[in-house]
Formats: sequence, structure tokens, C-alpha cells
Amino acid sequence: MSVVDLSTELAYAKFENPIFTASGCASSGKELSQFFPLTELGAMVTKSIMLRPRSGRATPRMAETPSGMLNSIGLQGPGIDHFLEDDLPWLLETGARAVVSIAGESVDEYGALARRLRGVRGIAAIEVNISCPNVENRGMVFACDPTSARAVIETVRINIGGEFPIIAKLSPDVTDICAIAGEVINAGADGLALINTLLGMVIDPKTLKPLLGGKTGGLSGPAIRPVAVRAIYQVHSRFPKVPILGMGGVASGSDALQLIAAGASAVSVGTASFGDPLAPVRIKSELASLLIHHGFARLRDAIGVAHG
Amino acid sequence: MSVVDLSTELAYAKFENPIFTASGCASSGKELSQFFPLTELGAMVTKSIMLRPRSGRATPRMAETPSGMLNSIGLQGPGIDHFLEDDLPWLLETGARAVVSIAGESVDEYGALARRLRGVRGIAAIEVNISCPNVENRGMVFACDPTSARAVIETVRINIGGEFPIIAKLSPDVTDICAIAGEVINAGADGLALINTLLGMVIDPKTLKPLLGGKTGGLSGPAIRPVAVRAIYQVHSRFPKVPILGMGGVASGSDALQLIAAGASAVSVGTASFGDPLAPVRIKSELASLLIHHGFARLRDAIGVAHG
Amino acid sequence: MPINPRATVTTARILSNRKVGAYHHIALEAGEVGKLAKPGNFIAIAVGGEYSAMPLHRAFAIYRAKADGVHASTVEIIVAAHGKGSEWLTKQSEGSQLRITGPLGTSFPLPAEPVNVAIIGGGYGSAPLFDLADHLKSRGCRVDAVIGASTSSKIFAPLDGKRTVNSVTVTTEDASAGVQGRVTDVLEELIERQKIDLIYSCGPMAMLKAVDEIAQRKQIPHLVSVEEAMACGIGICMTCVLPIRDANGTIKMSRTCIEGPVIDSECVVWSGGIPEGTWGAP
Amino acid sequence: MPINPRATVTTARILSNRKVGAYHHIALEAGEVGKLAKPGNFIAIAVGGEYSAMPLHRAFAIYRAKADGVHASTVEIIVAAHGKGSEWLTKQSEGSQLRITGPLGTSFPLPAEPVNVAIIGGGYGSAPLFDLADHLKSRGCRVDAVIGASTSSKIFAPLDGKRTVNSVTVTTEDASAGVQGRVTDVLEELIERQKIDLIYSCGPMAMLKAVDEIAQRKQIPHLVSVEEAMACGIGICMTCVLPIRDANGTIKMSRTCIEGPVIDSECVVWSGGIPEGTWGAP
Ligand SMILES: Cc1cc2nc3c(=O)[nH]c(=O)nc-3n(C[C@H](O)[C@H](O)[C@H](O)COP(=O)(O)OP(=O)(O)OC[C@H]3O[C@@H](n4cnc5c(N)ncnc54)[C@H](O)[C@@H]3O)c2cc1C
Ligand SMILES: Cc1cc2nc3c(=O)[nH]c(=O)nc-3n(C[C@H](O)[C@H](O)[C@H](O)COP(=O)(O)OP(=O)(O)OC[C@H]3O[C@@H](n4cnc5c(N)ncnc54)[C@H](O)[C@@H]3O)c2cc1C
Ligand SMILES: Cc1cc2nc3c(=O)[nH]c(=O)nc-3n(C[C@H](O)[C@H](O)[C@H](O)COP(=O)(O)O)c2cc1C
Ligand SMILES: Cc1cc2nc3c(=O)[nH]c(=O)nc-3n(C[C@H](O)[C@H](O)[C@H](O)COP(=O)(O)O)c2cc1C
Ligand code: FES
Ligand code: FES
Repeated sequence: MSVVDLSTELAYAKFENPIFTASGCASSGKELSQFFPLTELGAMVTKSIMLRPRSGRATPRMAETPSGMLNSIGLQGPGIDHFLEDDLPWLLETGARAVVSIAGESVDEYGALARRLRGVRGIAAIEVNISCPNVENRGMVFACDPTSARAVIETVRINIGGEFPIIAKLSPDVTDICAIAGEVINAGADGLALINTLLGMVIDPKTLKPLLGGKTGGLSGPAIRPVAVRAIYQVHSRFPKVPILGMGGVASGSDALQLIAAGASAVSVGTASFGDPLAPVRIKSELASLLIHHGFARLRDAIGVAHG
Repeated sequence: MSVVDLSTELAYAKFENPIFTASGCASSGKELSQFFPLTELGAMVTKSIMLRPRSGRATPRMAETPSGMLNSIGLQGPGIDHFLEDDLPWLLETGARAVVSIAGESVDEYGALARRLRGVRGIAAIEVNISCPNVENRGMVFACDPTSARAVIETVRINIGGEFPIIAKLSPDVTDICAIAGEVINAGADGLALINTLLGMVIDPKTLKPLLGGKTGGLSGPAIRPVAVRAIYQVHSRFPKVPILGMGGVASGSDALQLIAAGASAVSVGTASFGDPLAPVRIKSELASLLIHHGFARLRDAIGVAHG
Repeated sequence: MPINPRATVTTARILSNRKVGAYHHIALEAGEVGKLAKPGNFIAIAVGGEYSAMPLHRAFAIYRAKADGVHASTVEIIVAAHGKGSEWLTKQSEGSQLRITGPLGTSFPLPAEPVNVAIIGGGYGSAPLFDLADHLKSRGCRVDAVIGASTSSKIFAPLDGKRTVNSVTVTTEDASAGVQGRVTDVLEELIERQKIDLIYSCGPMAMLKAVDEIAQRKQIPHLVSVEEAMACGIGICMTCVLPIRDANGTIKMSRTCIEGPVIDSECVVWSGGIPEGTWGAP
Repeated sequence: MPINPRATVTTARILSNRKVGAYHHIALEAGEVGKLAKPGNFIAIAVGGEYSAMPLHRAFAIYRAKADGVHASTVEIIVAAHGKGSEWLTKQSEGSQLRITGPLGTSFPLPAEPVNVAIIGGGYGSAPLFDLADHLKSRGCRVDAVIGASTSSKIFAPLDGKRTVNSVTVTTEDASAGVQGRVTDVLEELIERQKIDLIYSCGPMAMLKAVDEIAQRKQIPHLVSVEEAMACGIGICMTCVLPIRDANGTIKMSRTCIEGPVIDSECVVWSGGIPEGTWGAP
């Protein structure tokens, strides 16, 4: 496809290229597979799955904002059983690499999810979403509290065995993201996913009430890219050996390269797919051209080049 | 000018209208006074002033981002002496209401600034910028630490006397903005300014290094508006009696009304002036029309209407 | 069944853009999209151009799609300037290019027998119904149309569309055209008079619900095309959901961009929100 | 002295937009702006239109400004497509409207006596120099121009501009036009030959610095028009600063949008960064 070696790795999981989907922005793959073969992706990151089916939040669930959007999906999904019976086998059959994202409402739930995934074949890695601001758990977000963040990753680590790398997905809505990163690394995370959405709100200009059914929502899209680059840069300079799956407002190859230069080993494309189903493949080819333009023979050589 | 009563107050300071400039986005007023009489503003909020002259950070100091910008000015300014001798008298002479913003590198410096301002006539209020992420104080930001935030406001409170309301300006880069708000309110803040910029970074697509001289910078503009609305909404629902000066991405009357509905008693316009020097006056008249459209006879009745 | 089975992403060129009452009629040269579209499908359009602050898709019902002609295919849409994105769209001039994705969503199922059909359109909701009427007529159905809006400029009822159907009744709330009132004010009488066997409706949710009350009462099958705020239009964001009853009677929050917009009204839970008993409800 | 003394915010209409080599020559109907502009001033332009993701001003030197004619005033600029905003600008068609702010910044001070002047322009940096040359000529100065760029398409030297000056020397790095090399390669000889008393230069910082080395060596007064990344163009953001020596010799980080862009090169601290001893340096 190109003369540049795009292969990358997140801990001991290897991928042919660094462009992934973002959890919750590609459902479980069937929807996008009409537009391009999922094998074009470094990996399909599935929508965060919970233990039981979940209806999510009331509508409206979205608001467009300047160069971004708010969502308050509330982790709607069919639950792990259906996922393992139906969605995952379908996905693996396409030949795509699968990163499975999980989310829970309690530490135990994460543990139970990890046990369900233990021994499941074909999964490339587990992304542990501890940062969704939408979960109705007294408004508390695991990723905003070092102790609970640590507890979740410890539980997942113990329950899942050593089969898949564990990637802990962090929230930018914290005073010190490196502190949380340190906790989850100590707890056994093999890699980090940075960043989840920022907590935001839109007031409906007509009713003057919060527009979203869930009142607050998660801010994503190009608007948050500078926050993502900063978080990745900070965490990579503190923990240079811990691989990062970067995300946040990537809409072009140049955006992806920013995150990679800041320290990401791979990049998830989320909101950009909502305005262009082909965004992930376009971004991959733009990235390849840019790497060549900058004289990189291998993607790996570009990871973290913004430092030092 | 309009049939709607735009007057508002922040604690015991009264203003004819709720549209202010944002600190650092209008210098000390001379620059904008060519474009409109500063008396059109509810208040001119001056650039944060420090004890001594300060050269600020190296260039480049700006990067445009999707619907936003990063700045790393580093609080360049002439210092309080020059400000009190030259800038402030000029500003007061125009008849404009002046909100003076101060910033320090230590708790003592804030105390010293407060003593210098004590007894200065004509100031409407003091905005205490404890949230600038650019200050080179081991990267630590007062507003990100409850203890230091509290200490600064206590010191200012003690040293300034009861002449001016103290408005504490908070950073959104914290895990729990209500906790910080609670601390500064207990320490004697009469009002809150929400929000300062978010910490961000841009990698230069040419060099693949951080673009800004200061590496990281503060993200402002429409991109961050949903974060501002959320912060104002959260803080207003927790502390409904504490007046809020809202800011963050306001570029139209409708944006201003969002912040007001969320709980702001007045609104600062920052980045929008960089693309349109007339933005504050345009926003004021758009806001007046919208208030009429929504059937409000007084701006005050719209403050916080998004709640309940 | 695969999801988005016939959809592609296409650079479409605007062939014409003209004002029709309160709306804009935009014709697009649309690659394969027009060839594969069925009545009821929609397209998603990226808005704002290269320097856009609007990252999300906008959904528009296909008013007409043609495979023939000088262009690979054409797709026509009727756009009401609602917010910034649709407003931008109405300002685009002939020759400019749009990124469109389609055809998307479900289409109107057609009756096997030649029956008596009523099509009910509210505002621009009538747009997809005339193409449907064409198909119904060619199957020998009688088709009576009721087109309503708040005011005459918001009635979309093009001449050739009117010619397709057996009758058109227009209602406006301000009496500026046709009968004063709402579509539901004339529907019952029409049902009686024409012995309506089947209803298709497209318009605001409140109208669909009101029409459905009548359809239920009269026990007439009713197919609705719903409209929910959509971010992606292709099933990947989960924003466009409505509570829908499936074949087993289970209520699920279903994506109206792929399980809709056309849905059998029997499956729609009109109460909105997340009804008690919904699968996975808290 | 007041800041931005003659500036207004104006809705300007594009009268023409045509490609000139690598640049676009854009003429604007510009309200009062063209009446009040002096050579060396610039305008700030809001870019991207109503749905723009670009909140900041773009600065462009005024190439020509006229108060006469059918329009209130006209302002012409020469635009190089650099990033997204300037690229957008080059795509705007005749008749479209722009929000401009100006005239802004300092202007070229003119010598009291008729002296021998060299104007040195790099790339689009030559744009403001021809208007300056006009003023110099009308004061009886001899004006010799040196216009340099990497390649011929980036030489901006319009015919009437060339006619204004006494001589034009073109340099290109790739030898595609004029002398192969840089402006500095021909400057010393010109200074000797024409007994240059005063130099004006406008172009990339590296060029200004190189020209200044020669000017210093030859002890010739040198006025430069600098270009720093600007967010606002009107003095309110503090992003466009350069270390500048004031009348007392104090180095301050000064805003080039209001204390510049035209600055006496004696005051410019060419090292960049924040030189030691700068007022308020850490
Ligand atoms: C299946 C379907 C068919 C439609 N057909 C037509 C049509 O034929 N003609 C027409 O004028 N309009 C139609 N609409 C409505 C049209 O999609 C919205 O008016 C439009 O998306 C609003 O975009 P905006 O930029 O003007 O408003 P904004 O409020 O700025 O939109 C912001 C975001 O919200 C979403 N959104 C807001 N309102 C709606 C809505 N009512 N429906 C869907 N998404 C919304 C947009 O997609 C966008 O992502 C249809 C909607 C659906 C779901
Ligand atoms: C006094 C002055 C006069 C100028 N005259 C001309 C001229 O006559 N013709 C011409 O083609 N260009 C001129 N420029 C440069 C022009 O302003 C930039 O090329 C332009 O702003 C880049 O905008 P962009 O959107 O293309 O790039 P982007 O990189 O997207 O711009 C992003 C932001 O950075 C700022 N920026 C980036 N590069 C520059 C730069 N070199 N100078 C100032 N701001 C910058 C922009 O103002 C904008 O706010 C001048 C600059 C200054 C300061
Ligand atoms: C509609 C939507 C749903 C999302 N759902 C999830 C989710 O289920 N799990 C998760 O970890 N992140 C979720 N996210 C966050 C994204 O994975 C991603 O971290 C974030 O959107 C930033 O990337 P982007 O700007 O490219 O979208 C969701 C984002 C959006 C917009
Ligand atoms: C260039 C620039 C300089 C700023 N300087 C200051 C400052 O000195 N003190 C301060 O409290 N905030 C400062 N801010 C933050 C603004 O006052 C405001 O809180 C923030 O920009 C959000 O508002 P906006 O989106 O309308 O710009 C600055 C912002 C910008 C863009
Ligand atoms: S609009 Fe995204 S899932 Fe339906
Ligand atoms: S560009 Fe804003 S101060 Fe000069």
C-alpha cells in the first residue's frame, strides 16, 4: 500500500497499522463494514460493553458544538452475553483485529466482565473504560479518583489473566492525569487510552434548559484535540515506556501525526466518522503520506518525536 | 437602547449591563477604545497584573485550533506600579467600569497586590486570577489545589479590606470544580469567575515539536463553551447565591444567554474580540434582543433559568 | 441482514438549488446513490465545507431519485433552513460539491395488493411521499394525499406530485391555503370516504402520533417515517434512538437511522422517553 | 498617542480576486479604510465565513489604497495561500463580503529630504513597498528596488510598480528569474552604485536580519516591516511580540501589531527569544 511501515504495538499486541476506531464511535463494526473492509483498520475498538443489557439515557442524546459535539448515550448496549455470542464472532470473522472495550458500574462488575472475557480467543486487547462521565453512578467517575481507578484495573488484571494487554482509558477531567496514569500502571495496566470526552453542557436556545436528556454530556471532536495532545504529551514524558492509544478530535492524517509525535503508538478516530464514514481509511492514507514526507521509514520512529 | 433592563450585579458591585471584556483579551482598554466607547461595556476587565513588570513567554505564543486558540502569553505586563499610575487612571477617565485582575506567583505576592489596590478609588471589583496555567511556578496552578486556592483568597480578603468585591477566577482543569469553589467562597470570595482556559498543546505539523514557545498553552474560544456552561451550571446549582462572572467561548448573544441561563450574572467576552473588535457590543445588543424574544423584562430574571 | 446495505460515500455536485416556498429544492448528481435508493430512504450530508465548525452529518429524505438521464444518477431533496447546517446547505450554489452518504435507512414497504392508500405529510415531510405514491400507483393503488403545515409557504406539494395522486387535501393552521386546521382534522372523513386500507405518514413526531391515534382507532395499518436528531445517520453513534417494540414485544431503544426512519407504527412506543420495561432500562 | 487611531471595522466587498504568480491579488471596496491608510499599514481580516472554525484575524499588508473612484475607498492586498485562512481567502469570489479591520499598525516614516532609497522586498513582502515608492518619488527621492524570492512565481513586481521606481533588480534562489541568489547578494553593490542613504525592507525575518547586517555595516538607516504570528492585530492579545529596544535602550517585548509592523531596525533585537535584560524578564 505504501512504502512506510505502519505497524505498531500496544504492549504485546501487534497491529498492522495505527488507525483504530474509537470506542462508541463505530458500534461493533457491522455498520462501517459496508463502507470499507474492517481489515483496513489497525483495530476495531468496540463500543464499551457492560455486564447486562442497558438502555442508556433519554433523548436528545446529542448536541453539535463548535468543532465538536456532546453525547449522552449512557452506555447503551446489549450486554456481554449478546456481545460474545453475536457481535464479537461476527467481527472476528471479518478478519479484523478487535479491541474490546468494557465498562462497569462497580469494581465487581469490571471483575465479572474480565472473567467473561478470559480465554475468549481472537481478542487483541481489552480497553477498560473507567472514564465515561455518563454512567449514573452518583455522578462519580472511576477515572477521576485514583483509588477507584486503581481498584478497577487491579480487578481486571487479576480476573483476566495474562492473555490480553489491558489498556486503561482515562478521563481528561482530572487535576493531574499523570497521577491517575501512575495508579493504573501500578495496578497492572499495560497501556493507556487517552483521552475520553470532557464533561460539557449545552443550554437549548429555545427552552433555555439543558438540551441533552442527560443534562451533561461528553465533549468530543476537533475542539478537544489540543487537550488530547497535551494529555498524551504529559503522560508520555512521565511514562515513556507505557504505550498510549491516543484519541480526541483526530480528523486528518496531520491530526493523527500530532498525537503520535506527542507519544501515541496508535490513534483512535471517533467523532470524525460521524461526518465521514471513510474517515479512518482516509486518515490512514494521509498519515502514511505525511510519514513519508517527514522521512520516516517506520511509524514507530515517529512515536514521541515531539519530545526532546 | 432597549426596553429590557440589562443591569446586573456581582455581589455589591452594580453594572449597567452584563457584557464585560475578559482578562487578557482587551489589554487595559486603550486598544479597544478606538472601536467603541468603553462605557458600552458592563465593565472592562483588565489584563491580569502582577507585582513587577514581566516579559512573559517566548514566541510563538499562539496557535489557532478548531474553533479555538491556544495562548501562552505568560502574563506579560508592566507591573502594578505602572498600572496604577498610567493604565487605570486612563481607564477610569473614560468613565468605564473597571474590574482589575491580579495574578501572583506566591500567596504573598497576591497579598502585596491586594495592599497596593486597597483604597484605590474607582475600581468596581477585583478578579483574582488563581488559574492561569501559564505561570512558571513549577507548573503548579493555585486554582488546582484547594489549599493554595484558599490561601490566596484569604490573603487577598485580609489585605484588601471590604472595599471591592473579590471575584475568584477558577480553572476548569480540576477534578471537582465545586470543591475549589467551596474553598474560595469559604475563604471570602464574593463571586466566582468561570472559566479560565483549558491546558492544551499543539504540535507543529512542520517541525513535529510543540508549536508554542511555552510548549503548553491555554485553550479558549467557542471550542470550550460546553465546558464553561457545564462548570457554571454545576457551581450555580451548588452555590446558587454566589454570583458568577461567566466566560468561555462566547461569540454571540445566544452564547451569552446560555451562560446566563446556566447561572452567570455577567459574561466576559474574550477570544471573540480577536476576530471582531466589536464583538462585545454586538453580543450585548444580540443578548438584549434575545431577552426580549424570550419575554424577559430584566436580565436578572434570566440568570440561572436553566435550573429547575 | 447487513447494515447500510446499499450505502456509499459520494462526492455529489449540486445541479440546481432553488427556493420553493419556505424550502429549497436541491438536485444532486449523486453517483450510484440515486440508482440504489428506495422511497423512504434518506441521505446524510456533510455541511460547512472544508473549514467547517460542524463535524456532524445532516439527514435529508430523498424526494426523488433517478438512475437515468445524463448523470450517473440524480437525487433531489427538499431542505428547510432549520439550524446552521441546513442554512449553509440552502446557500450552496450550482456546481458546488457535497459529501453525501446514502441511500440510508429503511424504505416504505409496498402492499402486495392494489389497495386504497392515504399519504399524510407534514411540512417537508411530504417530500418522500410523492415518490412513494408513484410506486403505489404503478401497483394499482388509489392514493389520496393530505398535506399539512402551519402556513402555505410550508406546504410542499409540487405539481407533478399532485398529478400522481388521486386527490390532494391541503391543510394549514393559519388558513393561508386549503382547509384551516391540521391533517388529522380531515383524515377521518377521508378514511371513510375512500375506504382507506393503509396509511403512510411523514412529518413531525406530534403529527405522526396524532395520525396514529386515528389509524389505531380505525384499525388501519400505518407506516410512519420518524425524525430523531441524528449525529451520524449510519448506526454508529446511538444518538437517534426511539423506544421500538420488536417482533417479540420487547421494547428496545432502537436506532432510527438504520431500523428507521420508516417503521410500522405498531412498533413505535409513542410515549417517548425510556418506557418502563424497556430492555436494559435502569 | 491613541492606539489604532484610524482603524474601523468594515464590511468590505471583494471587487476582484485574481491569481498573480503564486499569489492572489484581491481588491476590496473598503469603506473608510482606504482613505485613512498610509504606506506600511495593514488590515486584519476575519476568515472562514459564518460557519468558520477559525476565530482569529489574518493580517495582510496594504498593497495599495485609494480614496477616489466610484467606491468609498479601495484597498488591495496580495495574498499567499499559507494555511487554511489565507487559502480560504484566495477562494472567495467577487462580490462576497469580508469583515476587515484597519488601517492598522505603524507606517513607513518618510525622509524629509530627497535622498537615495533602496526598497527590498522578499516574496509578498514587496507588496507594501510600491505604494511607499510612490510617496518617496513624489518627494523627489531616487528609489531602487530589489525584489527576491525562492522562485519566479513568488516574485511580486507589478508593471506599474516597476515603472514607479528607478530600477528593479530581481533575485531568485533557483535562477528562474533575474539574478540567481538572494537580495543580499546584490544589495551591497547597489548601495555603492546608487549611494543609498536609506533602506526599507519587508519580507521574512531571516531576510530582514540579513539585510540589516549589511545596513549596519554600511551605517545606513534601515526601516523594516516585521511579520510575527498575530491573533488579533489590534493590540489586545499580546501574541505578536518581539524584543524591541525603546528610546531609553530598554528592551521590551513589544506588540508588533501596534508598535509595528514598521520599526526602525536599530530598535529590533534580532536574536529573538527573550534576550537577557529584557524588561520583566524572569
Ligand atoms: C430521516 C430524516 C429525514 C429528514 N428529512 C428532511 C428533509 O427532507 N428536509 C428537511 O429540511 N429536513 C429533514 N430532516 C431534518 C434535518 O435533518 C434537520 O433539520 C437538520 O439535520 C438540522 O441541521 P441544522 O444544521 O440545520 O441544525 P442544527 O441544530 O445545527 O443541527 C445540529 C445537529 O443536530 C442534528 N439535528 C438537529 N435537528 C435534527 C432533526 N430534526 N433531525 C435530524 N437531525 C437533527 C443534525 O443532524 C446535526 O447533527 C430529516 C431528518 C431525518 C432524521
Ligand atoms: C503585518 C503583517 C502583514 C502581512 N502581510 C501579508 C501579505 O501582504 N500577504 C500575505 O500573503 N501574508 C501576509 N502576512 C502573513 C499572513 O498574515 C499569514 O500568512 C496568515 O495570517 C496566515 O494565516 P493562515 O490562516 O493561512 O495560516 P494559519 O497557520 O492557519 O494561521 C493561524 C493563525 O496564526 C496566525 N499566523 C500564522 N502565520 C502568520 C504569519 N506569518 N503572520 C501573521 N500571523 C500568522 C494567523 O493570523 C492566524 O491567527 C502578513 C503578516 C503580518 C503580521
Ligand atoms: C457518541 C459517542 C459515544 C462514545 N462512547 C464511548 C464508549 O462507549 N466508551 C468509551 O470508552 N468511549 C466512548 N466515547 C469516547 C470516544 O471513544 C473518544 O474517546 C472521544 O470521543 C474522543 O475522540 P474523538 O474526538 O475522535 O471522538 C464515545 C464518544 C462519542 C462521541
Ligand atoms: C490571549 C489570552 C490571554 C489571556 N490572559 C488572561 C489573563 O491575563 N488573566 C486571566 O485571568 N485570564 C486570561 N485569559 C483567559 C480569558 O480571560 C478567558 O477566561 C478565556 O479565554 C475564556 O474565554 P474566551 O473563550 O471568551 O476567550 C486569557 C485568554 C487569552 C486567549
Ligand atoms: S444517527 Fe448515529 S446511530 Fe443513528
Ligand atoms: S496581534 Fe494581538 S496584540 Fe498584536
